[in-house]
Amino acid sequence: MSLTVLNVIVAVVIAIGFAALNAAYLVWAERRGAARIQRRPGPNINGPFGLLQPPLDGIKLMTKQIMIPGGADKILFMVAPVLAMAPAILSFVTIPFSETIVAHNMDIGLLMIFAFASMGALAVLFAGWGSRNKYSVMASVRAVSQNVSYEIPMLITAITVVMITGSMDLKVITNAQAGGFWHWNIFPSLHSPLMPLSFILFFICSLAETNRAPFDLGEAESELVAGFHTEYGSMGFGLFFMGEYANIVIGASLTTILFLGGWDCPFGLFPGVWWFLLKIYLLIATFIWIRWTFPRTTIYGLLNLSWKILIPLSLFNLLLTAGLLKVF
Amino acid sequence: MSILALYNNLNTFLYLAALLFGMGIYGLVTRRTLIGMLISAELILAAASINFMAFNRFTAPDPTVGQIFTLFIMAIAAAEAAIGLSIVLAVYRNYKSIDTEDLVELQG
Amino acid sequence: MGGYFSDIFNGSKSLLIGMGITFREFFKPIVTVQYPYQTIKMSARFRGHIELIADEEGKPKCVSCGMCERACPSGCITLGSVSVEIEVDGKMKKKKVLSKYDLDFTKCSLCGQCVENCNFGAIEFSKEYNLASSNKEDFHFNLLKRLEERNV
Amino acid sequence: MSAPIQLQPGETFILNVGPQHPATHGVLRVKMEMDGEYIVKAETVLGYVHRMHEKMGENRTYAQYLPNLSRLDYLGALGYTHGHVLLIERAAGIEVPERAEYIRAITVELNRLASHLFWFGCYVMDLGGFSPLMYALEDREYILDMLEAVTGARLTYCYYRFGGLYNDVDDDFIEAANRFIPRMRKSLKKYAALVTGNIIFQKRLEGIGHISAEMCRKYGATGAVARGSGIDFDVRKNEPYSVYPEFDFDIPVYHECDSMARFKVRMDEMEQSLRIIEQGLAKLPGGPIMAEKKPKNIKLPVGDFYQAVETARGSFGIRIVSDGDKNAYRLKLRSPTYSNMHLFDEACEGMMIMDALAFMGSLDLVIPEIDR
Amino acid sequence: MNPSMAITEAPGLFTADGLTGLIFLIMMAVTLIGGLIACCAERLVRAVAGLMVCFIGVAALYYFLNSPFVAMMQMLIYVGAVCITIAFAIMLAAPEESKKNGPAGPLSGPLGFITAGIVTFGLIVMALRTQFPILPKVNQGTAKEIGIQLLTQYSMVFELISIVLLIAIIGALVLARAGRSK
Amino acid sequence: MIQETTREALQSLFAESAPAVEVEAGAPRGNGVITRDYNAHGYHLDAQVAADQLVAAVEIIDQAGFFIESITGVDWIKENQLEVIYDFSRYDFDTCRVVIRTRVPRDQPIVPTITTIYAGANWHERETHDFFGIKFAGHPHLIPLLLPEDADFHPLLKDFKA
Repeated sequence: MSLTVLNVIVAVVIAIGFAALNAAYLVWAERRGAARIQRRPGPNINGPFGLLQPPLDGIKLMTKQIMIPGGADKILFMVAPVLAMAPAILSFVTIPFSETIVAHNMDIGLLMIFAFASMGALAVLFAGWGSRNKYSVMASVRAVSQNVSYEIPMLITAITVVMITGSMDLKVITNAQAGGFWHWNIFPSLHSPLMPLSFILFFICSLAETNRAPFDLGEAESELVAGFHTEYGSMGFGLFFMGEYANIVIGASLTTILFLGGWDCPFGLFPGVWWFLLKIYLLIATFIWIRWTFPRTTIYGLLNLSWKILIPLSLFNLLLTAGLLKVF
Repeated sequence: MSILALYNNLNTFLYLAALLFGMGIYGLVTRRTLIGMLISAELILAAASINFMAFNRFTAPDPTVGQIFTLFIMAIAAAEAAIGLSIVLAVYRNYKSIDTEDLVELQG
Repeated sequence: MGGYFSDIFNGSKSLLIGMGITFREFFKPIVTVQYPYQTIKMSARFRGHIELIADEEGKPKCVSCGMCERACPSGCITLGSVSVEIEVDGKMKKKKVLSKYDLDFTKCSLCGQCVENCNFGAIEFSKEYNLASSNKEDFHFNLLKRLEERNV
Repeated sequence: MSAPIQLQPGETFILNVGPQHPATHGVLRVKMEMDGEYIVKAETVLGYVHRMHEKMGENRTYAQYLPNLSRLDYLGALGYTHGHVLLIERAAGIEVPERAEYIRAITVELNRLASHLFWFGCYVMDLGGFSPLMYALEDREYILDMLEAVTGARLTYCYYRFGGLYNDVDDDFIEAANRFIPRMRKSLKKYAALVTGNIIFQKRLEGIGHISAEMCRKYGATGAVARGSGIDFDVRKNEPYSVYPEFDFDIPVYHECDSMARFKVRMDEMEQSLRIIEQGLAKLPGGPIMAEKKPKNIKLPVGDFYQAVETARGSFGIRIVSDGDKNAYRLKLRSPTYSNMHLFDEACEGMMIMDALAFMGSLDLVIPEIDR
Repeated sequence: MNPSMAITEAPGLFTADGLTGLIFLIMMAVTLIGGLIACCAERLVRAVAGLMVCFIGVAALYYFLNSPFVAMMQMLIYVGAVCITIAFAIMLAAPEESKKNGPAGPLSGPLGFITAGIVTFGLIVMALRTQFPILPKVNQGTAKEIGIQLLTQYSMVFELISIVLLIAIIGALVLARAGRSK
Repeated sequence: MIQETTREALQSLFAESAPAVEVEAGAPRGNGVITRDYNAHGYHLDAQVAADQLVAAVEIIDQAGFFIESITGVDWIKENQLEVIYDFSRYDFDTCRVVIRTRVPRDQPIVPTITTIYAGANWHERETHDFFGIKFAGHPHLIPLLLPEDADFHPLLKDFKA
């Protein structure tokens, strides 16, 4: 216990800063990237390349009046954005950015991230219910059923990796993949020949868990106006937004650690935090790229994908890996 | 004894668990709706789990036993929640109410 | 079972094709115009609001016949004229002179009937399009005044 | 049949989709009785942008009424104006020069293409894909630039006149149009790969929004809605007007009766429009663009006249009951979307809301045209 | 006073131990407040929110009891699954919030309070009076050891629990589908 | 082809002696079927029926496989009559446009509904009710469609003052 508590507090402060910065500049990157895909410039007026846009947007959000719709459950309405943001930030505590840069390495780090991630669904549920808006309620029910059903294949896939490594410690998992990209979990190994598949499964699940297009059923703007945050303005909306982007960063980090070797260099040389950041931002760029390419799925299509394709495949992969681990 | 060292004391946890248990009992008696009762039952289970964990930490020779039992309680609680809530939904569909007073027909 | 896997395969393939298209688009040049900073020159036939055409002396060509006023479906043109006596070829002659030409642009639907119906070629379309204001009065144009301002 | 919605407490709830809703593209309101995400009953509420165009037709001269026609459907304005001028020419017996008719056909088809492109982009955006809208708008800009250079406006054209055209096309236009056709063909291929072939898109449209041919007949659905239900109906072929008999083009028909069929019909129609434009540009004759004998103030003979044209959204009909005056005694506009939208109430029952909105998008609604 | 592992000298507030103690106090308060909301809130959704808060507090207490694994499982299962299921059920079964969820009758409030008070008091007294023996630890109780124990000594129970869960899933499905016509 | 058969079918509604010819232009015509010059008028058959024959006439049209184009009204204030015009057309290439019209007195404008035959007549009838105040007997939901919900005026009547 002892010193770690102080550590954790410092880490949380840093994590909040990191998450906020990430959220702000990922929005910028997303807008610029989407604009390029659509052949327009994107935000480019404020500052060089529009780099001052995110802080100005933040100031705008913070100076806006907080509106609470009449008949809403005020407490839930106010608590939900915080609840969406807090677990995402807490998850940063245990993510190892490099051998040394980690706030508090836990031997059950992976489990912790999943535990905190599961709280996000409740935030969405409370937000939708608290807003007392039919669109919000429908959206939150959708978002939660989506989160719950994608948590299962995600966990199963993560367990496959855990079985190979024999640890839930993110540092141990990373170190097991050290020494060149051919050691990474994404590539098939003797024990788990279907590893590329599980990478894709995990990636799809993290898309769905973070409510990103094409799985953004919770905020399907053409059907449910803005989904569960229809009624949110000012910083309430800002917190949801930050939470979403923080979740994206965590999803990308987790994918990097589990499958892409964390801070490991692809050629086995000079491992370091830069490799980690490079990998997660490449993954995030893919997130953005996917979002601006595909239309949205339907809720039943989404659930079918999870229950009929992802879960059987991930279970099969789990069994195969378990069997091969026993045999070899 | 300092108040800041309470976390290292078995009795703290036992009192806490007792209070939670009491809250659960109070809720169970006073709640009118099935879901409210279920919530109270979850509180009672949580109190029991805390006791298990506290004894596990302070007195038991094998500190895995209490944890394992807590895990079992969790599994049972999850199963109970799933079954209980689907019963609630089934009741709701038939009686359009989850208020226990409206469900007297269920007796016998 | 075969259908199950071929569905997954074909589906994934179509997704990759789509991503390939957006990837290529990413590197193509920007096609938009940065509107307030850059503007486009309007085509020669662009129908903006109307303006009076001046003759050689800088006076409006309009003889205030009222054809445009009558042709306008929305009734947004108001003409006014005064009779003055001017000397033409040594004779005093009465002539109608345009004293007022108001365009209520709030009602105008830019159909161009006024220009088409003008037998004297006295009005034309302007090429202005960034007309935005929060004040309704800004769209009540006094075309005579605008003509004078242009002449200066 | 839309009987009034009566709420049964506890079981269902009412969801107001619109009048301000991102999926309704304007101010349409659909009162939906929902059971969870399923629609039990829907009732469309219209009239939020009603402007009484028909009354305006009664107190304006025929020429003054021309700009009104382009306000019906802001995306495919030329088709509606075409109907009006054709009706007046038919009733007043005005001979239109061939060049004018060819230019009309070319511009109408360009406008149809622009309208379909905009619909395509918005439809994909309804389904959550944003980028195709931008690509479609880029292609549409070329059309609007061309049309602006000819007509002087980008949306509300008011280009046709009784007996001809407002002004002639120049070589720049023909050159631009000729450049545009191969470009558009390439774009259509891109759309096919990016959107039509996309598995998510297919899953969202296939089997959604089934409209049988019989239902089309009962509701009077026309345009792509009818053609997506296997009905081989296009006014350009069935009741040829203008110079359409001169052109070689096909009517795309799909028999699946679902949203995907309607989508494909419109995508194929773009291809057919390109063919018409290509032929029109090749065949474009010289000569005047305005009828020689044309009365200054048009008065129609006493009687009842009707003209149907195929606009981007379906069969647009205009009826003038004339008492011999210089404005109509009664002017009726039969807008295609009005009938197409009417289907929605019945067809969406039992659908999930997101399917219903995907289905609504496939009807290609332009609300001002419904409300008139 | 129990002769449990009492620390003799009081830690200062700004030492690491002191901070740990402070956080423990906060978490204890969180647990109790959450529990109070869960059993007394008028609206059921708020009761679930209270339950969630209470569970988060309990998870933190587990962490203080040297079992981070169980703490995380508590979060995952109770907060992430049970609370969400309950909230879902509330949305499906109790759409109108205005209906009062307070005490069932005029007597049930005081009655419940007395019952709960007696039980709590009894438990506390028992805890006070009992001398708990302290035995030397045989292992650390880490996740790995829990896993080994689960699959060796408690494998039977483990299997039974999984069957119970399976039956619960099937039963829930059957019950939930029974009334659905579509 | 269909033109003749439909004409014959519609003709059967009228007594043999009914005049099937148009009287002077402008004057109210009698009930009967007229074949119009398509090139001048834009439709082929023009049948005027009495209000109580309407449903029978529309049934004939429905049997023949026509689709409904529109329903509208005309206010003949001089004759103190309101006319309801039904437009029908065909999907196939055997082009035939049929116009069915009926006239009712202005002070008692009641016409039977055809929503039972053509479900799509619903909105058209509501719209005609909005604009002219013509009541469609048996219509399931005759409330204002395009006008405001509480509208009690009928803007297309010739004596309507805005």
